[in-house]
Amino acid sequence: MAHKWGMAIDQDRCTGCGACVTACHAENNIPTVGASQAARGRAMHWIRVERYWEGEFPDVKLKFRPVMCQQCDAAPCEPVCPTYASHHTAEGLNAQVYNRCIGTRYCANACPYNVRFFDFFNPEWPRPLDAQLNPDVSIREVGVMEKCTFCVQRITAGEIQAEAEKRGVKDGEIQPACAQSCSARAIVFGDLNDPESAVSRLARQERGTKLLEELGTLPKITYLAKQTQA
Amino acid sequence: MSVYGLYDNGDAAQLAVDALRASGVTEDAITVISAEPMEDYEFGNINRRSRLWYIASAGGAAGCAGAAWLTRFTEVAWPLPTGNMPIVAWWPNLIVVFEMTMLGAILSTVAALVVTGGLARRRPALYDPAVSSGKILVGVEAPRDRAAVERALISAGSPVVSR
Amino acid sequence: MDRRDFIKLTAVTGTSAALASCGNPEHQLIRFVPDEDITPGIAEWKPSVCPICSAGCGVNVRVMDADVRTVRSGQAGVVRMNVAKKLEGLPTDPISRGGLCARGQAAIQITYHPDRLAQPMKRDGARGSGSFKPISWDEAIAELVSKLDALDDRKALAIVTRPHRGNRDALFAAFAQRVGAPAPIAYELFSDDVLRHANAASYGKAQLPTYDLAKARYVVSFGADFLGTWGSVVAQNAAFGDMRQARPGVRGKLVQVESRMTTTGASADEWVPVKPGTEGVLALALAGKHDIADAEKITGVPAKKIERIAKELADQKPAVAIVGGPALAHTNALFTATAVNELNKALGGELLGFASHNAQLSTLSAQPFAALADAKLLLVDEANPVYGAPKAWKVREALEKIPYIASFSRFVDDTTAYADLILPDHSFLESWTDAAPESGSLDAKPISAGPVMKPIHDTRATADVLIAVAGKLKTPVELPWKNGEELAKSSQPSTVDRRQANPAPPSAGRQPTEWTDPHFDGAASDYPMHFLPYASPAFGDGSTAHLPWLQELPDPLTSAMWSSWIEINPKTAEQMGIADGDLVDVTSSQGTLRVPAVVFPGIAPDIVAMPVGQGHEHYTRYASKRGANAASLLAPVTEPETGTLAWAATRVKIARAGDADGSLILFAGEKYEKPHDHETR
Amino acid sequence: MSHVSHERLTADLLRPLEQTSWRFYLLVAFLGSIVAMGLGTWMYQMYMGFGMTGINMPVYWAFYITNFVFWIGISHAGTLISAILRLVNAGWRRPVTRCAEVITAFALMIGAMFPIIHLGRPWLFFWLMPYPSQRLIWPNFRSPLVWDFFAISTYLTGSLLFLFLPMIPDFALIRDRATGIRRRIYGVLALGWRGTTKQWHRLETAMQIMAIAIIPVAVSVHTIVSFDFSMAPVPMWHSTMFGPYFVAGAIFSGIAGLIIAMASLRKFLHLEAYLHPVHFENLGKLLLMMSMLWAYFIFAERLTTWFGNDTGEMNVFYVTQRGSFSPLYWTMVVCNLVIPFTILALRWLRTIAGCVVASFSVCIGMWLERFLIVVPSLSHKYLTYSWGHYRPQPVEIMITIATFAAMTLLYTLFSKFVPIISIWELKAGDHPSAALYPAPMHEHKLGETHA
Repeated sequence: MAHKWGMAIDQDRCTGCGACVTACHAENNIPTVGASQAARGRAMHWIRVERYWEGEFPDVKLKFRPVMCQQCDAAPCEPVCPTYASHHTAEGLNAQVYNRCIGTRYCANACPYNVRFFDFFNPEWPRPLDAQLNPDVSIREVGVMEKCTFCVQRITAGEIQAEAEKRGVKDGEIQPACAQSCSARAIVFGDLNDPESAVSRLARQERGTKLLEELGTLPKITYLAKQTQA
Repeated sequence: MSVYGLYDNGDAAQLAVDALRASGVTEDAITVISAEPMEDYEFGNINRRSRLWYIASAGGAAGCAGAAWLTRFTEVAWPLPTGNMPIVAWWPNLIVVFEMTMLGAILSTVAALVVTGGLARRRPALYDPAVSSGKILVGVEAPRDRAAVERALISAGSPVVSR
Repeated sequence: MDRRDFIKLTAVTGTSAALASCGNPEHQLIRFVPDEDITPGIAEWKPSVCPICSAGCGVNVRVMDADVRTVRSGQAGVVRMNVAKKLEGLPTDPISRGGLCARGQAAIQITYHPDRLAQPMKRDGARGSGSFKPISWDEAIAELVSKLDALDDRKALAIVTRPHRGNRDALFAAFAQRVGAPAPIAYELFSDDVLRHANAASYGKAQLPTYDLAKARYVVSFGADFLGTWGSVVAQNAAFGDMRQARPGVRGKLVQVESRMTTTGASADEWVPVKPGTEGVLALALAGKHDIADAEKITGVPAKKIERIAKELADQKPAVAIVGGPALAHTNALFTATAVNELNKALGGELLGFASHNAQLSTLSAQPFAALADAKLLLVDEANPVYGAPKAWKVREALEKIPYIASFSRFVDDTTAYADLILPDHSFLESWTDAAPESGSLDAKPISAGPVMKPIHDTRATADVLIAVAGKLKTPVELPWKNGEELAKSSQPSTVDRRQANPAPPSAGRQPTEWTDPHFDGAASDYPMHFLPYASPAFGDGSTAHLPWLQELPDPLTSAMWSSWIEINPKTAEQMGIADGDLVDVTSSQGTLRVPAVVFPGIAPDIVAMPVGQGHEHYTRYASKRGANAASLLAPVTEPETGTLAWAATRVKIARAGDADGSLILFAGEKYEKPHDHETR
Repeated sequence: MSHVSHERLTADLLRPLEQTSWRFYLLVAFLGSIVAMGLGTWMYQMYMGFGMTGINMPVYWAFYITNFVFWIGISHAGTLISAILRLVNAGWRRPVTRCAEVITAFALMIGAMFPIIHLGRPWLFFWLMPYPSQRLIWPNFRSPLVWDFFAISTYLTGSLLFLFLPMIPDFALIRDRATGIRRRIYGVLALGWRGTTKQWHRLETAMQIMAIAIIPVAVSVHTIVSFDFSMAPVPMWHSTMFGPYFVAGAIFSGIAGLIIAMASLRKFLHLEAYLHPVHFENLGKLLLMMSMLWAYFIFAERLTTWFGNDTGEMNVFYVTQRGSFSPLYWTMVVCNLVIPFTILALRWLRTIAGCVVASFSVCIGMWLERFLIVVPSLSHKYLTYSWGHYRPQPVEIMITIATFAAMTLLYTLFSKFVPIISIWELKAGDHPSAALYPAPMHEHKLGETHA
């Protein structure tokens, strides 16, 4: 049976530390754009930890919510792309084919989650920082869109490995960089087609909600609400 | 070898045309050339009939069919799912179909105009630049009874030119 | 098509924009014979130890082959070699358990930093100018040896280091001891020594405790940002996650007591703001050892709330109390720590334990750097006191007077800029490394790991350099280890005699659990605001400010990148007409800083907070002259009995200095999820 | 028009082609240099990287798309209006149609450039065309941008032909009067036109068919432009009324553009005898009507949003109505409603000058309207943490200015080489004694509009 990769993010575990953000940069060759570009709203973080304040001092509360590409099953970003650079794969991922992207940026506008990023310039890694680049992930040139891929390179590697060993992929064997790095284990990744996988079990919890569910984008990421107790 | 006269206004031209008819020249043999359309006069309505409307509709139909084929073919040729839509998504395809239909109609109309209107042809035809300065040319190309034609044209009050 | 065009082309086709980033002189580069041990395209995983903080997380390093530009025997060229690609937590490590914090993961950029020193350097500009010229290792070592031999009194040799780095402490301690120099001055801004001293008194262990949060049903934390910047963060995050959601039907509750909301406070179920320095009273009150009504007066926490929490604590066992951070950065810190220990005893304390670890207390006095005054030669290792010490301690001035300074730093930082000689160390990935985790897990053991890759620059392991230097002295000195490998493998910090460094345990005369007022620098009349510097989640005490990933990592609470800022309560800001990004002058008895403001709902109206980490004079292209240094405002107030710096005991006044100048860079567009809820249509 | 003899008429309308003043060269040089600067700026942007613009996350569309919609909108004056006037056979159309259709042709060319200018990798724009491009993959017909390609190319083809066909007899006229190389060129353009009754009939039938075909195409084009927005689940974009809203807005700004063009032609080419105050009077009334229609649409949009009180949409509502965009928003309302309404509703203000003032105000207002549709929604999408700002950068401003220069330049050149008023149609406009011609030929004569 084909896999359907999904994720569960437990906001009750997440402490907003930002380890996932750095992990994503390290894994996916995401350039740091520098202060001046960041000031112009061009910082690239495929995953971001959204922070929302509630209430006023002294009764202040704060909520963290890691947001990355929701890998929607009815993704608004896909059909608007004139060149099929953004399309749906057999395993239900929102693929972004950099070579086919001509940079209309329409997908980014259509995305209600604002998780798509545009390369405004050719990326730079002053020597020898480039030695750290991950050879499994292609580098994006100026003028194309990029976004979270659920670490598709790790998924593929895992599947090839499993196939070579003539077995199915074990639950938890494949982990995107963010899930791997999260020490509070707030991010769980796995196969939604396997009802026994950790992610499926979490997704079934009554705490589970989808982000902007009302838009009908059918995201594959389930957010487990932060609990409060007096 | 054709014969024609140049007339100052529509009334004179009308007389000339009537005279030609009287002299037994068939309607399609009569050529009237003017710097502006002359619907106001009877002669201005000689052979109004044209198949332009049918040709346009045919062109539209062709465009429609072509678009329907193109959209469906390309979507099936490399079926890439997007946004949970069917591979062949007729709602959006209809837009392309509509535009191509209209394009077909427009292009066929123009083509028909050029062909049936005898435009963009090489062979020298019966013409006189005087038309541009307001004269109305009434004449017959290669008339069978040349004398009769000339008589008719002169009777309408114009010297006869023939070349 | 020559190579340059090829580079351009490939750059344009995007297949290697990495190459595109390099400059022109490609054609001069030669290719060295690749290392033979590489298997192209196949990744290996090798263990190592994270060097960033003293938690000592075991890390797993992904190693793969890559082209690296390097210098071999004076010739610049490209070599294909195995290099580290990514750091992950080592799943088998009891501390990291497979996880790793943002700073730990960014540590890989230390190795590949474009401004890392590639070989020994000799100063060729004015002190502090940070201009150096390269020299050879032989020259460098010879020079250091000659300077050491030239010392008529070895007591004039001072060593400044950072504490709690496993055997590296032992290395310098041993070196100092054997050459007859005073024990190294181990300084860190955010020191936990008060807690160590209190624990020495309460539990006979001068060590940070390990909390079994995973089993806890109720946790009260006094100021300790144990999920963000305090203690063994990765381990504590893992335990916290389990405490929250790992036990069906049971969810541990976290109450955070602090004056400015930290990431821990943000994750807490209940956030209890208190007056700075009064946490101890609240702890005693919760333990039933202080009158609640009085506690309300002192702490400003409603009595009802105190009663409720006390009751919940009693009902929801097992429970534990944590103390640290700003709570222990006041003049009454020892009282606060002891008070919380009392509370823990009252709670039964089965969740609090101590890892097997050789207790060490760093040398402390009210003036740790006084010794520098009459030093003739100074060795600096990984410490940056010019940046991290209060101005009043006059470190900068002292350095200017010291005739000769050698540093082992990999980068030119604020302190190294004063050095005459730099003997750059390997990165931790290129050399033997070790750690002796002090807390985080009860089964934590000292660990060591070998290099995961060959050095990419002409650097040398500091251990080997020191051993070599010691051996070359006029009267050669033998260190206990032959090389860095032996040092790393030796689990013997105990060989270091630190007893003389330990101040006497708290005198029996005075009850440490008696409420003592915190004393603050600056009269409330002139300086109406409390100034609360805090360890930046990205930069800690500033030691990782040079890593681009961390500079661009949005701050968890303010979403700021590449910036420094001061956090002001919305009401206060409104009164002073201050909006996000507006410039504010922050003035303490020590001086004035101009920084952009962040309107911050999670802070009391009479407190301003500022992250430490930016504002370096020198610290590579990414951190130099960026933002302002909060430490420079600190008054030299210390905890009287332990001598640790009371870094939260400074008062300031603030004034609006101008409109936003764009120096505050925020990633977030909005503070609230529904900003218009209050609006009437 | 009957007051003017055909000789004088021909002479007047051909004068611009026959004699050239130094002012013409000056104007062309001036406009040309601005256009050149614009193109240079675009090259610079391509060379330096798209980051030269003010575009950022999340405001991925801004000035360029605004210009795109604006120019496509302007293009709706010509062909659409002239087609309608032809179908209803309104006599006063005769001097107006051509200068209107020219606007369409050029505005469309300029507008169609922006989707290319705004691309991240413009050198690959041709992947939008329906052919198996990269890895033999055809374009995605589900994408509104591909619809744009079809709609705009159809509309452009149609409009150019619609403009060209009635020019043929005039080319023939020029051919017969001209000599040498000009004669040769215009001869080719005239396609050997003679003016036989048959040709006249074919031409007029063709024009009828074209007129019928071009109207739905014109409507579809701006509807599809609006689909670029309404297909995306973006607050205030995802609306079913965007189609008609955009079409109305397009005609609105189009008429304004037409009035400005006609007024300047009248002044600089001395066509007072052909473009009468009553033309402006009529177009002014049309503009007034569109202004009220526009007001109706924006009211419908605002009320539905306000009443529906959907969080996502209200965020945009607030920021435009009260927030950082409100100055622009209220300027738009003044320019699109207050000014044109007051000027055009009062007959004594509905002079040529008045109409021109109103038209300029409408052009500004409609540009702002497009900007306010594109930017505030993008900068205020659902997740407030990801909200952003937009500041236009020099490259965008320069290129925007250049497009206006380009429009003026093309228009100037056109009116230099082609009679800007259809000579034959004008002649055909006045008939001899009414007794002669059959009733159905009766047409709405100029001046009868209010006798």
